[in-house]
Amino acid sequence: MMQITRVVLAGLAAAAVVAGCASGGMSQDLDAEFAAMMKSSFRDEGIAKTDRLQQDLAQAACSSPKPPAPEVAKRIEAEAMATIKWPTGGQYFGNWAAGEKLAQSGVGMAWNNETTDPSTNGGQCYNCHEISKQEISFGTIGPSLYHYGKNRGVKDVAAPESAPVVQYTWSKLWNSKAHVACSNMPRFGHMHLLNETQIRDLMSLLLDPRSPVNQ
Amino acid sequence: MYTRRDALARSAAVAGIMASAGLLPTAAQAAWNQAAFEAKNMADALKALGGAAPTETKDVTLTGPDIAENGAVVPLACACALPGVKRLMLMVEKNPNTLAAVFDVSDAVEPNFATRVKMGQSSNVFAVAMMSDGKVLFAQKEVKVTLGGCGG
Amino acid sequence: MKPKWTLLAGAATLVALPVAAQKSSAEGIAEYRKMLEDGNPAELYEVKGEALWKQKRGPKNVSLEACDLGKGPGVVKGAWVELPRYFADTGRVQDVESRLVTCMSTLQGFDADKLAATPFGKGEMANITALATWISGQSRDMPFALSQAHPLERKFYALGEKAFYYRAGPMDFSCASCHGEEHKRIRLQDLPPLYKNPGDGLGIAAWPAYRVSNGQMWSMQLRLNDCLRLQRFPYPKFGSDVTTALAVYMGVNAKGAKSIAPALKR
Amino acid sequence: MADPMRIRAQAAGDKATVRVLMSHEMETGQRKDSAGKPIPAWFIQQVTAQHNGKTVLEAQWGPAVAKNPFLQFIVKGAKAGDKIAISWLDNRGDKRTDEATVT
Repeated sequence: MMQITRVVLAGLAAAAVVAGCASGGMSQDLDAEFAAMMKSSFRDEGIAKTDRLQQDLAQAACSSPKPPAPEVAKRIEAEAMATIKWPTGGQYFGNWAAGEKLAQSGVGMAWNNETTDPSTNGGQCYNCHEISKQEISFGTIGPSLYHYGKNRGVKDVAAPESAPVVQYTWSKLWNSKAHVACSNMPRFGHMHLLNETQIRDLMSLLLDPRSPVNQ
Repeated sequence: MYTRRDALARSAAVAGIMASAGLLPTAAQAAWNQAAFEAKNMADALKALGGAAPTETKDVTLTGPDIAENGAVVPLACACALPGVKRLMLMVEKNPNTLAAVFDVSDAVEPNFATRVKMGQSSNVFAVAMMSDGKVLFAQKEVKVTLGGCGG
Repeated sequence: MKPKWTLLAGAATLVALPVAAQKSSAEGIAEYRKMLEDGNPAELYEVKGEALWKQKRGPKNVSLEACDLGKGPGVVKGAWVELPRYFADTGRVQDVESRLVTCMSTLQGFDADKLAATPFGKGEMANITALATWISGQSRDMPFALSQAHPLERKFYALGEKAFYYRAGPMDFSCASCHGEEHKRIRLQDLPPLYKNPGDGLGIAAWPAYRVSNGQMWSMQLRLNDCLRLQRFPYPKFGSDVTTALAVYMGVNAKGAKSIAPALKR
Repeated sequence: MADPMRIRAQAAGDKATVRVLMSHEMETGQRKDSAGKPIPAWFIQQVTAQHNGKTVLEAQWGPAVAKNPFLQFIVKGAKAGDKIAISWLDNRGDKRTDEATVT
């Protein structure tokens, strides 16, 4: 099961406060009705239980068309940064070909999937990002990652001058909210969507000079 | 104007009439060429259909998309500008079985047919014409099949 | 009706453009969709839905021709582009599918709970989808015009907006993650911006739709169900308030957008 | 019984364009169900078209034809009021015939 500290919100009134919304009588009534609606509208199905609707701080603060207050955003980012698990033995890299396969797959964590074991999940990267030039079917919700390593001057992933971009990329994959509080990108490591081995493979896909991404 | 209601009302009655008149295709008449539909490439499919070695030509046209948003439905059309077309066929090179459809051309129809096929992956597709003089002509094009949606 | 000759016209265009590689992916996809425009298998479901509407069925052996979809008993034309709406007899805001369940239960004697619990594509649920498909087609080219006159309709809009932006689940997704900005896409599929009017025939104005990827007819309930599945949310019950509230939010935002339902989708 | 087809036949000049949608699974036999069991092949093998009772087209299809098949062809000499009938026969022996009037 998930070992994530959740800010369990009894009513959802707290969410509105965090998000910096007005908390007048009307809005509190609506919040209570919204909470009741969500509770009555959903049911458990397979691995997708209703506890998934409980929000943590980042989710609650980013559930509005308005961004959270700057101090809330800072707090989310700081807390997210503190969750980052750096790779065991300082081993940041794996296999870019395995990474490409992960980037292609959008499978995992839905009610029709049998398990929440990350090793069965895809990374969904192409759903939102351009990555290698060979794949013409890519999404645009996130920025293009074509030439990700090359554009950042990575000629040798092990070289000391590569360290900042290597660490940044790992932390972005592990918990995107460490850098942008309301990022659209899932928190792959933090939420147990991908395991360390898989994240290493994605690191290679993005940064390895031999990866098709950097050709 | 022909309405859907007409279609519904007529279809049941018509089925009865045609069945009694022996106009429905029946198993006895079955000309379904199993060997052709089980062939793994164009040459074997043509052999099973009694056709000669094919020649590429501009007189056969194959219409299809360059990119298919989904391989489950790929619109293809085949036509032949020459007289004396006996049969038109659609084939997909990289499908498990190459042959997709065979149309027998009569004097009463134009040698011009459109349908939609499934494609397991990006592949060349062929329109093949068997002529009354025994010649076999074909046209080809590549159709790229893309992955779409969230993929979950 | 004039013949459209879509495929044949397409043939001429293709011959004139031998260098296919110079076409962008977006142009290629647009051409593919154009080729499929004529002959949408959704028509098969419209035929089925119309027959089901008129056929005497259910324990009471009556047709649905007295069903009130909001514009009076039996009025189908224009009903779709005004749904969901408040219904005084049930005291609820209902979309077309939940309203069909009401009519099938009150008029025909079906068990409403059993209907709502039937999986998509099976038994009576497949019939409800076909009925919704036909009903939507009876409002083709009409502009969306949901009512916000009743307080409950306004409340559902507000609840729908909250649901639209609600981030949760293991991937932190909300509806807005994909539909909260303009000109975005997943893979090659354009994502309609649903926080505003996305334009004619986009978003709510395109469903029900025939999905070519799986050869299934998808109602709006199923469209929302699958969006929420891919948001990695738990399972939204059929006809639940969250699905209705989201449809009200999208429908009101889409005011004036012309419906092309039933459409053809990837 | 199989669901009805949708047939449109529109005359232009001395010919008519016929467009047909058929309701059929067109199961390839190559897929597996959720339990991993192969789903048996089930597809239309033969299609026949008649113009005022005379056969004008015979087609053979394999499972690669898409689900809910679409067919378009052009009948010479067909005019408004003529009848176009389409029949299909699948590999299980199921069949269906529908008719439309040329408009």
